Amino acid sequence: MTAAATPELTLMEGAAAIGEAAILAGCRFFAGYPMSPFTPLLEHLAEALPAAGGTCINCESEIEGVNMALGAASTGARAATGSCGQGIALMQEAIAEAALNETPMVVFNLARNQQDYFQATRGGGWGDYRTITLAPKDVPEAIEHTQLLFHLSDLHRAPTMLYGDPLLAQTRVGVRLEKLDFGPLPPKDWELDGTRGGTGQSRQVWTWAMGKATDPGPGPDLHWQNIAAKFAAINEIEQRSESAHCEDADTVVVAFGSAALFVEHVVAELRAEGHRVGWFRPITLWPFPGPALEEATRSARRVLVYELNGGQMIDDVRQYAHDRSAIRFIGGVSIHESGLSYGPLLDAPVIRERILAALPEGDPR
Amino acid sequence: MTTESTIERGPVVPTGTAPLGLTPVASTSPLLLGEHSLCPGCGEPVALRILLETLQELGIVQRTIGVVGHGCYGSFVRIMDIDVLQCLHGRAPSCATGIKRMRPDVATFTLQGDGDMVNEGLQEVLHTAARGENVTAILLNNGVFGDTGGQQTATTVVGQRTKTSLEGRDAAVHGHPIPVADLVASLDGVGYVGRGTVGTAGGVLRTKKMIRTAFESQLAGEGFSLVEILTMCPTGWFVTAPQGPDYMASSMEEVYPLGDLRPRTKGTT
Amino acid sequence: MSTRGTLTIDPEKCKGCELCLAACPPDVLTMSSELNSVGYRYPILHDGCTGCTACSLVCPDHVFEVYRFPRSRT
Amino acid sequence: MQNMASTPTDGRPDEFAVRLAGIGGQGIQLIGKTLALAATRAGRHAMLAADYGGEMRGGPSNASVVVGPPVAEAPRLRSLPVLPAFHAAIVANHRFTGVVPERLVPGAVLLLNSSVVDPAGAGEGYQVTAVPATRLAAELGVPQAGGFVLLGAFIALVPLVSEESLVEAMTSLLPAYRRQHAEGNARALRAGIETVAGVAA
Repeated sequence: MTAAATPELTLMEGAAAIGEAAILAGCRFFAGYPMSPFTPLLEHLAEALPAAGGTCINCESEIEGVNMALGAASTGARAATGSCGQGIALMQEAIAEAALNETPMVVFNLARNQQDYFQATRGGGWGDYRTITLAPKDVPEAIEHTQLLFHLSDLHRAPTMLYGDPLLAQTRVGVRLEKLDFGPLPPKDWELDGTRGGTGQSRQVWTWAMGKATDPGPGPDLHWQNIAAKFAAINEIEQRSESAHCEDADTVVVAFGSAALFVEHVVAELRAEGHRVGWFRPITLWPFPGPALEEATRSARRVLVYELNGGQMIDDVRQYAHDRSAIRFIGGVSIHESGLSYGPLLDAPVIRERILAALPEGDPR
Repeated sequence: MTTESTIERGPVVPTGTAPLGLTPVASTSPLLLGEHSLCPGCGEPVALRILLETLQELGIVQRTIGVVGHGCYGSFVRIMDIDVLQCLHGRAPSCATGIKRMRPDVATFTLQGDGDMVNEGLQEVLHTAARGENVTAILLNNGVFGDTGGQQTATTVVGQRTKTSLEGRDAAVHGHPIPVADLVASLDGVGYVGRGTVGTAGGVLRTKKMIRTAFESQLAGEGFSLVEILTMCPTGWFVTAPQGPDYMASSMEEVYPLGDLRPRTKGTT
Repeated sequence: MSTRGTLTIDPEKCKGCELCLAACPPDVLTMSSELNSVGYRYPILHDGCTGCTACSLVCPDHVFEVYRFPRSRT
Repeated sequence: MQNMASTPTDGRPDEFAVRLAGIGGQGIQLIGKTLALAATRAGRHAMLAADYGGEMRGGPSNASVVVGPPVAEAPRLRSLPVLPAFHAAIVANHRFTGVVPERLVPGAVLLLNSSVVDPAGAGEGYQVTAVPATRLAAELGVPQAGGFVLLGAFIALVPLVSEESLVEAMTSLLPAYRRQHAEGNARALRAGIETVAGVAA
């Protein structure tokens, strides 16, 4: 082995790669509270963000962290926060607040144990809001999604969420860190910079959007109608998904995040053995790629939903699958003994067995 | 690591079986149902043991409810033979308030770390104290989030290295530590506040006495009581287990002096 | 050094933290050269224990039980 | 159901999977990172999937390392972060995994830290090598470097990467406040190689 060839790839832990991607995207504020497996992202940014001219705060709790990020974002800076499980639950109030006062920021949800699909897509905040949520299946895609989310946040003036998990956070792989450009963005003519006092043109960031006495705003009724209409429009244009082998598939397996990586691996193997199986993966958890799923399951007699929870995404699959009676749940709750990661269900041989068990006898004919 | 000491020592004494006819003057608490899984040299199991011994000596084991926060000490919930509510991170004093209001005759205590009490739940402990709730809070202070690998907390002392302050806590960047016991001691509604350490045998004995005083204050209805216990976390401090007590004394005890911060006024300490 | 007490030591519970060595007033505890089943060295007792319980006070892993000999035996 | 790998006896599979098993504090994660980084810097696809619980010292600490083909020869690794098969295993401590970790293919290389693990428990069907890593590291005056003794022994058995690339990777992985261990770790690595290769210094 001669001197190391110039390595085209850099070995990075998923959480660190996400941190670097956020810096590449221009993130200059991050606040977070330690909670496994999200903690390595906080640790990486605590070191790397100040070096990039930004600020990283190891905050006193998740409620303060998300509100620090909201404050930073209201000045026009690209800001982010993150956590998982209970920590994301504590942040719901502020995520809804940011949706309704139109403050862009990115929330990194590096979930643990169960796949918190409901929490990410239904949220627990208040008012008519949704949260654009991208769920990468591996570290390279997480690097792309992180930068895309900062773009979508600014484009739609709304908080967005990266949905990751313990495998994504803790696995190290060789990656390429490249800055991505997603095109032009509207100017931040709403940002607070403290210079408009006394001019009669002073600004406000406020969910009620009452404006100023001299320049009244739409007020809560009209403003929240506009927000609802905004999310309805986002629902149409920001759907993303991926699928393979579905054209002639009589069985389609639906999964998201790291779980989809395993399903992809197993389906490729079953295809090689002659089974007519395909897979479908929502990349955006919200907006859910309903029409694409309907198309992908057109020829399917069996739609197998594989999730690591008691069955959550299956609710959306039921809304859109071509034939609802074909839907079967093959996932389940499966927790690592430490209570910090996935359990034995996330394993290729187990998934293979569950798919085969759902196929008719003698498949392939 | 120990170097081979040069002191001339007597012969090795067998320690496999107990001497016949003698009862031990010190042994494992019967209220421990199993082993904890914490790091070598951790101070938290020592704090747990003297807490359980105090409940036993006060004869209130069947009249006690514990409320445990989130941290390495979470592994005690499984092994302490006491009625326990495992509550959410930082919320123990609030849950303890609800418990004590419903069962005023039951001794109620919280078991929390510095991350739990001084980061996530600072609001809870200050309001519970100011309300004069008749509960006892036990704070295990090791200056790091041990459970997630050693990040900085609100009680990390200036200059201390952690995973989120790798060059040592810098007040200009990370702010100053919060001496929560002193804050609580300044509030009306408080019956007793003490701060002890488990770094030395003498420290363990004095801390155990503080725990007893706190529970006596609670049982006498004198309001909120708090015992802050400095505990070693060699893993989080980037030191070896034997270095834990000395490191703690030189770093934390300088910022958090030991003793009764708020002696009992009504009863006798 | 008069021996006024003794210990039982459970090597399997020990995690090799050595806190007991520094705490022992008569300094009669040293670490074994053998390893327990997990791979940790554990304390061994030399003559001169006073039964003062310092080791059991600081031990995080309940390795010690302390006994005191009746006065007449010294 | 293999991760597309044949057994190691008839030549190494293109994606070679190693299971590292031990307890927190033995350096399992560091030697896993070192091996994966050395392979990446040699222009190969590599992956380290960490598998540990809450405790940092004394708790279970396992890792899976995959050393794959040169980046030019494949777009990405096929292996999943949870592997169905391992072609080798390094067992620094058997408390949580037993002497033979799960999913070790027949004929796999099984390297045991005989200071703690009893080689007799390995049974037949594997290429077993026993190295008293904990004792060797203590004798070298670097008690915390037992993991690198094992890593050195491993690459002598399965030359996935060079000793030089491992030393360089290890050194770059150590944070500033631990850099003083680099020299000792390198000596431990060399000692590991020599115990297996039987080559005097």
